[in-house]
Amino acid sequence: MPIVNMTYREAVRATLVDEIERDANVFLMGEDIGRYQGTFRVTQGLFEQFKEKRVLDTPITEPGIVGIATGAAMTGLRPVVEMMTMSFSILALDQIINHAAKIHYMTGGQAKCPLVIRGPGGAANQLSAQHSHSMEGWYAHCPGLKVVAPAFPEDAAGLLRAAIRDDNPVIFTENPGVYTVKGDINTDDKDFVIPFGKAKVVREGKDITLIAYSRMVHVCLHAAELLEKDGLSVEVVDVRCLKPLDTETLYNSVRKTHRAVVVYEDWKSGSFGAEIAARIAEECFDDLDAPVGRVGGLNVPMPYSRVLELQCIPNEQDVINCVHKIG
Amino acid sequence: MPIVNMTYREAVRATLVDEIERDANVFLMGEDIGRYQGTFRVTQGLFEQFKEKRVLDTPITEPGIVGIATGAAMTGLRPVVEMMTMSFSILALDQIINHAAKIHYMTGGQAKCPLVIRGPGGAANQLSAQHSHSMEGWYAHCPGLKVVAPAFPEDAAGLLRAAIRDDNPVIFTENPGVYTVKGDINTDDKDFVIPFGKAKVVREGKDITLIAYSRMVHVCLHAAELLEKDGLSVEVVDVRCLKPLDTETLYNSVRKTHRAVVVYEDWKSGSFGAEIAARIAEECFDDLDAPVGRVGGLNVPMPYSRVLELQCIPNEQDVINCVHKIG
Amino acid sequence: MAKQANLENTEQPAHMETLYRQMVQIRHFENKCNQVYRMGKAGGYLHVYIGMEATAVGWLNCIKHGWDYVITAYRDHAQPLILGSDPMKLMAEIMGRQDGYSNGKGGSMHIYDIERGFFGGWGIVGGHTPIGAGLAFGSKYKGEDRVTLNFLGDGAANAGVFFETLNMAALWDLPCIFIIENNEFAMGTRIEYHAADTELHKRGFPFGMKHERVDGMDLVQVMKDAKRIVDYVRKEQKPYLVEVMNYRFAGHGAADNDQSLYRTPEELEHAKLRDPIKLFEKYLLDNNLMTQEKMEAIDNEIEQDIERIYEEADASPHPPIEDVYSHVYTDMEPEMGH
Amino acid sequence: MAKQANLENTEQPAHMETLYRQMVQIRHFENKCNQVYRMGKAGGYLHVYIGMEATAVGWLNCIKHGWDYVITAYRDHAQPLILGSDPMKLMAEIMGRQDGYSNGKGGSMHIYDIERGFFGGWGIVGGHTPIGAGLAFGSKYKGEDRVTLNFLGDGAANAGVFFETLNMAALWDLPCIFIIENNEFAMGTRIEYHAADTELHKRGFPFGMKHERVDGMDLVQVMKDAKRIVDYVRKEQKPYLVEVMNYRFAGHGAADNDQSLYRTPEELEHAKLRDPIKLFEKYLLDNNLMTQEKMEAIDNEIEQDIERIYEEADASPHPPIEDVYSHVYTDMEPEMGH
Ligand SMILES: Cc1ncc(C[n+]2csc(CCOP(=O)(O)OP(=O)(O)O)c2C)c(N)n1
Ligand SMILES: Cc1ncc(C[n+]2csc(CCOP(=O)(O)OP(=O)(O)O)c2C)c(N)n1
Ligand SMILES: [Mg+2]
Ligand SMILES: [Mg+2]
Repeated sequence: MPIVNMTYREAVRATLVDEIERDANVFLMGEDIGRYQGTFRVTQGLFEQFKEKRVLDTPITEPGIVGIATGAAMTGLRPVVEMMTMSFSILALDQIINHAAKIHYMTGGQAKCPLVIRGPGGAANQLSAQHSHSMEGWYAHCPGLKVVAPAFPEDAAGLLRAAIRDDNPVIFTENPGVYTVKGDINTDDKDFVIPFGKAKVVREGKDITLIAYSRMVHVCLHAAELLEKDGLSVEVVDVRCLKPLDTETLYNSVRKTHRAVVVYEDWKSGSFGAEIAARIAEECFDDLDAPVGRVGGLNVPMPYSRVLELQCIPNEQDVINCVHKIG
Repeated sequence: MPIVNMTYREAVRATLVDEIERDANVFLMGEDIGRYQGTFRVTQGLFEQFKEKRVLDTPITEPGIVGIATGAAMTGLRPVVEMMTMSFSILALDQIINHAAKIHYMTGGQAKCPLVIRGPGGAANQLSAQHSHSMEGWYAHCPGLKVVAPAFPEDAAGLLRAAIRDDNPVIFTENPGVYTVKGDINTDDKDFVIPFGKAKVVREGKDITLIAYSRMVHVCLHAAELLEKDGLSVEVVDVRCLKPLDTETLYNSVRKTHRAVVVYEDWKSGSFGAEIAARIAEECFDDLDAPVGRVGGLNVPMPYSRVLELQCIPNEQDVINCVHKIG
Repeated sequence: MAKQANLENTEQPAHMETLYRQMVQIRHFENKCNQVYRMGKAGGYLHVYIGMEATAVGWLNCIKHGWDYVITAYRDHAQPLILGSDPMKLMAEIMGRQDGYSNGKGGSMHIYDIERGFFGGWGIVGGHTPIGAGLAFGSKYKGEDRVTLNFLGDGAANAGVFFETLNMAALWDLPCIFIIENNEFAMGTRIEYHAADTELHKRGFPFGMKHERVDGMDLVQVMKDAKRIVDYVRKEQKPYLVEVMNYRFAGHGAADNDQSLYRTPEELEHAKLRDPIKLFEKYLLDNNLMTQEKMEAIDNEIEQDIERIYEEADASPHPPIEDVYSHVYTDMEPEMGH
Repeated sequence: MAKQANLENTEQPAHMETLYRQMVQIRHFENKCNQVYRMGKAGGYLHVYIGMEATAVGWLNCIKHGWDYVITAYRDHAQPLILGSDPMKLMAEIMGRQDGYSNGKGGSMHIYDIERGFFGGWGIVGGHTPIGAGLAFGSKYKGEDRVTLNFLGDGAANAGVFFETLNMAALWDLPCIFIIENNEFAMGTRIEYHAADTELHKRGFPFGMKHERVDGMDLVQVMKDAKRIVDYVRKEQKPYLVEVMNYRFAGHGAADNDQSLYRTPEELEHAKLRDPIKLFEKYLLDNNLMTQEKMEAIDNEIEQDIERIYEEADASPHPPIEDVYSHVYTDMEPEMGH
């Protein structure tokens, strides 16, 4: 087995290549993904390799792009649309949640919409208020969509492949901060698929459970190490897939540790982290020794100043503080 | 004091009239609000009374409308934009949450955006999948916005007046089902303002707290009556304002009753009701005798069939079932 | 009033009868829908095509059924009828019943018959226009010679996403015909109050897209234009923008009960002088293609037929309650319960 | 290459010097910004105006400062410089400091100087264009004779909301000049790959809006066109669409470090033959309005000035941490904490 150590970015790219090669109906479209190689370089080299038909540069018109991809998907194609950043998907929300997500239902099952929308979500580095949105919680709220937010290269590969092969619209959220995370991938396994709806215990522990997805998993893992030095045994669960949500794995962990903190980058109030916390609080009511803690992004538009921006994005210390707070 | 008994619709209309008369900078814009008198007839008669300058019919271009209103607001006007239904505001989300809501912050306080966006949110009667959205939870998630969802005519009047006089963008959600609710209004009090961020105990009780806003308050009140026949004393708290959220009133009630159920029409999973539940579960951890229950809309696109639609929208029985479930 | 057009001699009387039957069927079907709505047997928003029949009948008879694609907004009963969909399943859908095309989940605004190439049936003004271009994208990608008819209203022709779509359709040479049905009103707003320039076909100009304004009331003329343009688009595999001038005789929707807010009775009467059915009848009579008696017989037959269809649809059960969860996803159930 | 224009004899040398100083100031300021970015003293996305100077200098010198409104996208350093904003506060904002126009909350893409009529400074491509029309709506509503300059890029000229805005601006006669700066690229995508027809001024046509293409490199010509059009719009209180042909010499943003992906060095060299500063210098020399020595002196002076400005800005503290919560609302704090 040729195990290759590669970055998250490379894992996404390699999976795109595999799927383009495997299925003539798979193609990519998006802004600057072709000739310009992608703003975050995820699609680097793909235009040269597959030409315009499979790697299509578009105008900067997100609603129209998603609509065209949706129609194409209804004819049996499998478009993979890159959002340069997920913040720009806000422009296409009507197309995504009010059209693509509802087609199967409104047609009573006559039509399918195998569409993937992927791109970096969340804050990068001083991209300011309009470019730093975490959108995954909104998508996870919408029936008809599946939503994944992997934290590791291997999960990115397995879940992206699942997304492209899925017959439903799937939101695949990356994060600028995870692109350089490295991991081992078996590049020979062209059918390596991770099924949706399976959370993963990425670190075992017995005193408290940290629950996160995407980049915040890494923050939690680091916080867990630091907390261990204080004598706390911390379990970390990577949600991986927000919709469908694997509550069983979460509940099982909480039933073991009796304490939980949910960590996410999105604005703290009204995010999907609240949903996770509410479910745990409800379903594990008798198992909990402390209230379910939450660590989220500050409830403010993202400021430009790096000093202020760093205030907004949850870090290890914020997680540790919350762990201590809930006691 | 000339107390007039009027409908919610009339209360909204009367307040619009008052504010247009009071402040030359206040004007209305929206689709079919003028010559056609408004799809839900909220603006009936206003075009004749105030003419095109103050009651402006627009093309069906929600993003552009909100953008123009935002620019106008930055010059000191106070636009009140009607969304024919809040479902259509999805098209304007980028303008609302990524522009209007962030102006004050991005300008470091240099500019203000006194903008009101109002209209019916939620399901009416068989409007199907694309026209039945509850948007208030999404707006309440966004820093920079204030969000109100009154259930009674008097609250509609007092909170709409507050919204129009507010220097921040305010989302004012009505609901097709509350337009005919009646209540008493003192029409002489041209400065009747209800401050934002005050929830209201609309029925006192001691065994359990039902928490809701907009039309679901009425469902809860009815459920409370039915539960009382079973010997349960039910308190109902009308949230009224989602952002800012008056958690103190909620917590006080829960600390008294030791049980809570949050009721909302929005899709159950990932809604703002989860936020309310999560906060109560966290802050009232030691006060709760049972997990915080939630009753929300089914997690499906709204079906057309009335039989199916009625399945989706929470009703009295759903509330009662949840009350019994949490025990 | 425009001079009436003449079809070529090669047109067959049999075909004429089919066309006539379609026109009359739509009229009766839509009248029945309005009645069904008033009876409380249909709900929500319901929009009929009365007065606009010649547009859909003309255009949809110039494409290859079962091969070409058709998409439109919520005023969507006529198109599937012409494409050969089962009127009973259509009526059942409008009544929210189990035997409807979407088993009652779509309703009047969301009719689909994908097998016959009818892709809906959409409620967001302008929202389906990129999806229609996407259908054309799909057929072009696969190297098929399909044409997509992408209908929208004059009100929808202001929507931003429509312009984005025109640009991409022209940029990528998508075989899509954008058909703006200019019926002079967007709900209760006259075109003068919603469009800065009321010649809507001009919207093709900035994208170098062929564009023109044509008549939508005189079926014979409609078919001449439609045939020419469909042939062009099929052959060239390039987009085209057409503004079809028609008029709706009914209210915006079944719930629009005060038309005096946006038009005078005289205006409506004047428009009815060009009632597409009357115009076509005159053509058939003038050219000895059909007798008055035959027309009356057809009219009666169809009217009764629609009654039977309605009865059948009304006998269809409401969807079973557990259906509410099916078809959210192709392969899994959503989270259940309140 | 276009023939160079001549200004009327009435133009004063003093004014010429102001213009020249602005051109040079922008160039040096922007070079410094790129350097500051490379030094890691600015972050995020930062887009300079190098090569495009004549457009903003020309247009903004034809409006009434402190009265008329200006709005643009994220390539927004030049406009406030011309309007008389404090370059130090500008640089401080770009560096995310307390003394910046938004106290470090906006950054390079979100510059505002509302007092001087500069309304930003926006990051969503096309997103600010209706807001600009709204400024014009505001002034018209109040009966003021202001004009709004609404700048956007060639890439933004495809955005749906821009077309919606054109329609409403024309429908309501808003005194707004839409200025499409066609610099031939949207980030790394050539205009041929993003616009079906590259004559972007045609986008005014479907709305009956006056529209034309003008030069954006030759300052003297720019000012002639700008003056004519601004006067028209102020007087008629109607919108206008202008496509200004210019070119950016720098990368799309400070982080764009592989321009070979979208243009050849030859293409860039060719474009630089019409460097707006060189063109203007030639004009000044040819017409004996300024000497070479004077130009060099000004250039040196400004370069040093920018250094000083940078030093001052760099001395400005980072915003205090508690500032993160201020200005979310005008009158209350958001919910605090993680
Ligand atoms: C985005 C959006 N805004 C508003 C509406 C409400 N609405 C439904 S139909 C309609 C009028 C559309 O007019 P037009 O496009 O001319 O089509 P017609 O009804 O004449 O066929 C409006 C405003 C909607 N469905 N979608
Ligand atoms: C809605 C949206 N999509 C994508 C982007 C990313 N983006 C920023 S600038 C840009 C190119 C815009 O080009 P143009 O409008 O020509 O302006 P220029 O940079 O040439 O001044 C892109 C794609 C964005 N900011 N907003
Ligand atoms: Mg119309
Ligand atoms: Mg450009």
